[in-house]
Amino acid sequence: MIHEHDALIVGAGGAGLWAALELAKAGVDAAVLTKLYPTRSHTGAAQGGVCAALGNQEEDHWEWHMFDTIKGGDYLVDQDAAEVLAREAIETVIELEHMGLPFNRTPDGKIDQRRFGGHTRNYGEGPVMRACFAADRTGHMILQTLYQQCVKLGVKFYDEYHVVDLITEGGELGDGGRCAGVVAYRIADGELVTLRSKAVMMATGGFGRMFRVTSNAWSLTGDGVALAYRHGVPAQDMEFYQFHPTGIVGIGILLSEAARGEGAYLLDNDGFRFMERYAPKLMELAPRDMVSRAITQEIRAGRGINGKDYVYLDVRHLGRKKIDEKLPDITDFVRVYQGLEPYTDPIPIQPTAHYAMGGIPTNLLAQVTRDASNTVVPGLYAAGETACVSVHGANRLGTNSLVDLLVFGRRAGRQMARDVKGVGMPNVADDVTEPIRAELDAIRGRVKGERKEAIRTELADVMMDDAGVYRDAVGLERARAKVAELRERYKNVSVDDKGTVFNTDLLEAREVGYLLDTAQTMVAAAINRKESRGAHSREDFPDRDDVNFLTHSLATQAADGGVDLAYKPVTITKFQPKPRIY
Amino acid sequence: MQIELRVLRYDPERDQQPHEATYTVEANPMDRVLDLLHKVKYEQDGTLTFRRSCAHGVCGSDAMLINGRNRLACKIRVDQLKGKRITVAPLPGLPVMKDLVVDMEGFFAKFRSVHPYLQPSGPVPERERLQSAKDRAKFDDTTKCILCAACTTSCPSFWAQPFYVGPAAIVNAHRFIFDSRDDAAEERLEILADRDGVWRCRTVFNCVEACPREIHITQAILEVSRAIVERHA
Amino acid sequence: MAPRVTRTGTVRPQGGGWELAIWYLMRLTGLGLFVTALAHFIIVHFIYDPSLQTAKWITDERWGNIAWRTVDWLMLTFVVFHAFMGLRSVVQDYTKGGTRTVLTMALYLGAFVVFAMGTIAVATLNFPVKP
Amino acid sequence: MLLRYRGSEGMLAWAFHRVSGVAIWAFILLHVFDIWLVGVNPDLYNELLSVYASPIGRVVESLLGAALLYHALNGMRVIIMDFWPSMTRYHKQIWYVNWVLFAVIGLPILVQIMAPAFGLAAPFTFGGQ
Ligand SMILES: Cc1cc2nc3c(=O)[nH]c(=O)nc-3n(C[C@H](O)[C@H](O)[C@H](O)COP(=O)(O)OP(=O)(O)OC[C@H]3O[C@@H](n4cnc5c(N)ncnc54)[C@H](O)[C@@H]3O)c2cc1C
Ligand code: HEM
Ligand code: SF4
Ligand code: F3S
Ligand code: FES
Repeated sequence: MIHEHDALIVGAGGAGLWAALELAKAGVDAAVLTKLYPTRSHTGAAQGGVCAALGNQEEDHWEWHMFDTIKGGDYLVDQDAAEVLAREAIETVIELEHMGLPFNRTPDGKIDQRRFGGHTRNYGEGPVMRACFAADRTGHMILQTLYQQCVKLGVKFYDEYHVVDLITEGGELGDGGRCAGVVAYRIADGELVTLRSKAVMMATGGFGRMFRVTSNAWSLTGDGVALAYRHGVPAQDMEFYQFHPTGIVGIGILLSEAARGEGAYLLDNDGFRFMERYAPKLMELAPRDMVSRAITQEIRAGRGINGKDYVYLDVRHLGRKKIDEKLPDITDFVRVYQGLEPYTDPIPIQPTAHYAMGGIPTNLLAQVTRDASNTVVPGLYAAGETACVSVHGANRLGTNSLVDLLVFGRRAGRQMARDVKGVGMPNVADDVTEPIRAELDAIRGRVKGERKEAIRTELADVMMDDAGVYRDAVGLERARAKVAELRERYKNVSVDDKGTVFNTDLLEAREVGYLLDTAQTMVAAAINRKESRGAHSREDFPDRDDVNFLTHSLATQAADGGVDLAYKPVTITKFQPKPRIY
Repeated sequence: MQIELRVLRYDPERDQQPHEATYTVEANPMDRVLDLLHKVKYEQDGTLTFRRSCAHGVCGSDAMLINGRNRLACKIRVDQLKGKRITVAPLPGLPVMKDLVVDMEGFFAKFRSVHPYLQPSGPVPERERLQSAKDRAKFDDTTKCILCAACTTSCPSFWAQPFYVGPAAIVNAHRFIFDSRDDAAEERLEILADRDGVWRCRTVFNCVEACPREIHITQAILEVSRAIVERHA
Repeated sequence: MAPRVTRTGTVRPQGGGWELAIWYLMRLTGLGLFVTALAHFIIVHFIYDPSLQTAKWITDERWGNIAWRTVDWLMLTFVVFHAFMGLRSVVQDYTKGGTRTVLTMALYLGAFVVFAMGTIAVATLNFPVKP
Repeated sequence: MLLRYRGSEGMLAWAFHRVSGVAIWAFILLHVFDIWLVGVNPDLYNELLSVYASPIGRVVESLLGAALLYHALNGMRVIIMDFWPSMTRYHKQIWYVNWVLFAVIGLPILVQIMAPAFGLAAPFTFGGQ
C-alpha cells in the first residue's frame, strides 16, 4: 500500500505536533505517524514547567536564560542555538497560551512562574522565577493543547503506525542521498505501509529504556536516532545522558524538580541538607548533573538513608495548601507508588535515567546535518528529544526540553513548509518494503531463538551500572564488550507471537534493536571522551578539558558494524567557557 | 506471594470466542497489575497483548477491566486489590482487537465531536490573555483528563447506547465551556443538548469511580446540563 | 441507524430542545409527585386501610369534594408524563431500530389512553358533586 | 456487562431507581384501570379491592410502597444533584441518608399495612377510621 504526502512527521509528542500545526497553517498536505495514540506521547509526562523569560514575577531577560542554558550545558552548547531557544521561548509560550494552555495564574492574571534548577538572575546571582507552569502537569497540558489544535485544524494522523524504516533516494543519507519517505508497520493488522514524501521529520523522543531505572516510557526506545543512524546519519553527543536526581526508588518514576523549585529539601541520613557541600549558592536548585552526582557521593559515603542507596526528598515544611495546589500529581505518585504520605513522610529518592542530550544532529532550522561541516541531509528534519541542535550541550537544564520542543518543533514545521514548495515528489520503488519485511519475517519465523527480554534486561543492567552517573574506562570497556555480545545475540532474537494482528511482541523485539544501536554509540563516544563535562562524569578524568574536548562527537556506523567517531566544533558567540560553579 | 491472574484473551486469528487464560505469577504487594502482565508476557507467554507506555498513570494507554472495575493497570497495586486472584479483561463496550486491546477510534471520534479546542473571538493580544486564578479554577478539574476511556466504558448508559457521547467527551467540552477565554460555549452546548448528549447521563457515578485522574466527572456533566438549561431559560 | 458521529468529528444534532424539555419536566413532575404521590400512598395505605376503600367510599367520601379531585387529577397528569417518559428512556436504552420506534409509539399511545381513562374517571364519576 | 461490572453506591442507586420506576409504572397502569372501574363496574372493583386487602395483596402493596418510597427519595437525591452539581461529591452520603429516611418513614407504614394480615389491629388510628 502506498500513501503520499508532501510532508511526514514521525512522532506526535510536543515537537511533532507543533510542526504539524505549522504545516497545517501553511496549507501543506502533511501527516503525522505515531506508534502510540498522540495523547499517549511522553511529553504528557513532563511535570515541572517550561522556561521563558517573561518576567511576570520578577525581572528577567532572555540573555540571562541563554547564559544559564550555556553554563548549565557546561559550555558544550551551541550558543547561536541557545540564543534562538531563549528568545523564541517567550513567543512560543505566549502562543501556547493563545492556543488555550491553562497556565497557573499570578494574582494579576498573567502566566505564573516558579523557580527551577540552574535558572538564575543576572548571570548566576541567584535563582529566578522563569518556569511557566500548569500545576505539575505542564507537559500534559502542552500535549493536550497541541493535540486539540491539531483536531481543530484537521491534521491527518496515522495512529498506531510504527515507523520501521526510512526510504532514501539517490544513495544513503550519509552520502548525499535524500530522504523520500518512510515504511510504517500498521500495528492493527501488521500491514507494511509505504509513505512517500518530500520531507520527513523525526520527532520520536528519547531512549531512557536503555537503563534499568528510568523516568521514561516503555515506548522510548530511540527509534528515530537508530533509524537515521542505520542510513548513515551520525548520532551526535550520545555520551551525554542526563540522570534526574529525584526518581522514585527502584522504579524511577520522576518527582519533578518543581518540588525543589517550590522549596523542597534534599536530606541525608542525618537530616542534613547535603547540597550545602556541593552548591552552597543554589543548594537544591543546582543543575541536575551536579545534584545527581551529589546524591551518588552521599550514598557512596554511607550517608544514604540507613546506609542504603537512596536519600530523602522532603516537602513536609511546604504545608498542605502549597503541596495540593502546586504539586498535586507528584504527591499522588508518592502515595500510589510508594504508599507514603508526603504531608508527613520524607520521600526516598535516587537518580533516574531521564533525558538524552544527544541525538540526530540538526542546524538551527531543524534540518538534519550529516558531518562536521553541517552538510544538510535533503528531506530529513528532526526536533525534540531525538534531535541534537545542540541547545543542551553536556547537560540540559530543567524545563529547557519543553522549550526545545516548542521552539524547534515550530521551526521544523515552518522550514518544511518552505522546503516542500521547491521540490518534486520522490520516486519510490515498489519493493522498498522488502528488506524490512524480510527482517520482520525472520524474527517472527525464528523458532528456536533467544527471548528479547533477556537481551533488553542485560543491556539495561550494564548501561545502568557501567555507563550511569559515574563512568570510568574499566566500566565502559565492560559495557562495550557486553553491548557487542548482545548485538550478536540479537541476530538470533525470536518472539512468541507469530501473528499479524497487534503483534506487540514483534515490535518490542524491533525496539530492542534500536536500543542496542543507541547504546553502542553512547558507549563508544563515552570511552573516547576522556574528560568530565556536564552529565558525562569520568572518575578517571575528573576535570573538564576544553583544550581537547570542547567539541561535539559524531558517531557513525562503521563498515565492520562498529562505530566511527568524528568531532565538530562548538559554536561560541557571547560567553567564553568558564569553570562551572554554583 | 503468588497471584492467580486470569486474563480474558481473544486472538482474532485463532479464536472464535474470547476465553479466560490463567497464569500464576510471583508478585510482591507493591507491584502493579501492569507489572504482573509484563511478567506473564516476558516470562511465560509473549503473545499476551496489551497497550502500555508511561507506566505511571499519565498516558492513558492501559485502562482495562480489573476485578470488575475499570482502572489503569499501571496505577493499581496488588495489595489494593486484596486477595490472591486478579481478573483482567478489556474495557467493556468497545470492540476488542486482541486480548486487552480495544478499538479506540469511536471513543476519539466522540472526543473530537465536541470541538475540544479553544475558540476565542476578537483580536489576538500581544501578550497572554489575562485570566484570574478564580476563573482558571472553574475548569481546572477537567483539564486533567488523559483520554483513557475508563469512564465512558464504565457507563451503563454507554453500554446501552453506544451513541451516547459519554463522560470523557463531556469532560473535555466542559474544559472549554467554562474557560473564560473561550467564546464558543454556545456551539458546544448545542452539540451536547443532542439526544445522545448530556441527557443520557443517569448519574450512575461509575465514571467517577473509574477515573484515574479523580476528576469529578458527574459534577462536570451536570454543570454542562445546567448551562444548557440556563441557556434556554 | 448510521453512526451519527463521523470520523472527522461532526455531529448531526438531533432532538433540539425536546430532550431538554423532557429532562426538565421529568424533574418538575418528580418534585410534584414527591408531594402528591407520597401523600396519596400515605392516605390510602396508612391513614385508611385498603379494605375500607370500596367503590361507594370513593364516590361518596374521597371524591366527594372537588379539591381532592383536582389534586388527584394533577397527580394523574404528573404521573402519566413522568412514568411514561421514564419508561421511554428505559426503552430507548435497551432497544433499537424498528422495535424502538414501535415501543416508543406504543408508549405515547398508552400514555394517552391511561391519561384519558384517568381523566374520565375523575371527571365523570358521580359528577357534579356537592361543593 | 451490567452484571459483570462491579459498580458501587452510585450504580446500585441507579439500578434500584430504574427497577422501582418500572415497577411503579406497571402498578400505575393497573391502578388507573381499577379507578376507572369504580365508575364502569363497581362490583368488579370491589372484588379487586378484596384482593388488595388480602394478605398477599398487602405484601405486594408493601413492596410497592417500598419501591415508591425508594424511588421518591432517590429521585430527590438526583434532583438535588441536578440543581447543585457540587452535591455530587456527597452522592454516597445522600444515599445513606436516604436509607435512614427510608427506614424511618417506611417501617411504621409497613407495620400499619401488614398488621391486619396477621389478624392484628392496625397500630395507628386516625379520625377517619
Ligand atoms: C517524567 C518526565 C518529566 C519531564 N519533565 C520535564 C519538564 O518539566 N520540563 C521539560 O522541559 N522537560 C521535561 N521532560 C523532558 C521532556 O518532556 C521530553 O524530553 C519531551 O517531552 C520529548 O518530547 P518529544 O516530542 O521529543 O517526544 P515524545 O513526547 O516522547 O514523543 C515521541 C513520539 O514519537 C512516537 N514514536 C516513537 N517512535 C516511533 C516510531 N518508530 N514510529 C512512529 N512513531 C514513533 C511516539 O508514538 C510519540 O508520539 C520530562 C521528561 C520526563 C520523562
Ligand atoms: C409515583 C410514580 C413514579 C413513577 C411511576 C416513576 C417512574 C420513573 C421511571 C420509569 C423513571 C425512569 C428511570 C430511568 O430512566 O432509569 C423515572 C425517573 C425518574 N423519577 Fe420517577 N417515578 C415516579 C415517582 C417519582 C417521584 C415521586 C420522584 C421524585 C421526587 C421521581 C423522580 C424521578 C427522577 C428524578 C427520574 C429521573 C432519573 C434519571 O433520569 O436518572 N419519580 N421515574
Ligand atoms: S475523564 Fe478520567 S476516566 Fe475519563 S477519559 Fe478522562 S481521565 Fe480517563
Ligand atoms: S457512569 Fe454514566 S450515567 Fe453519568 S454519572 Fe457517569 S456518565
Ligand atoms: S501506561 Fe500510561 S497510563 Fe498506564
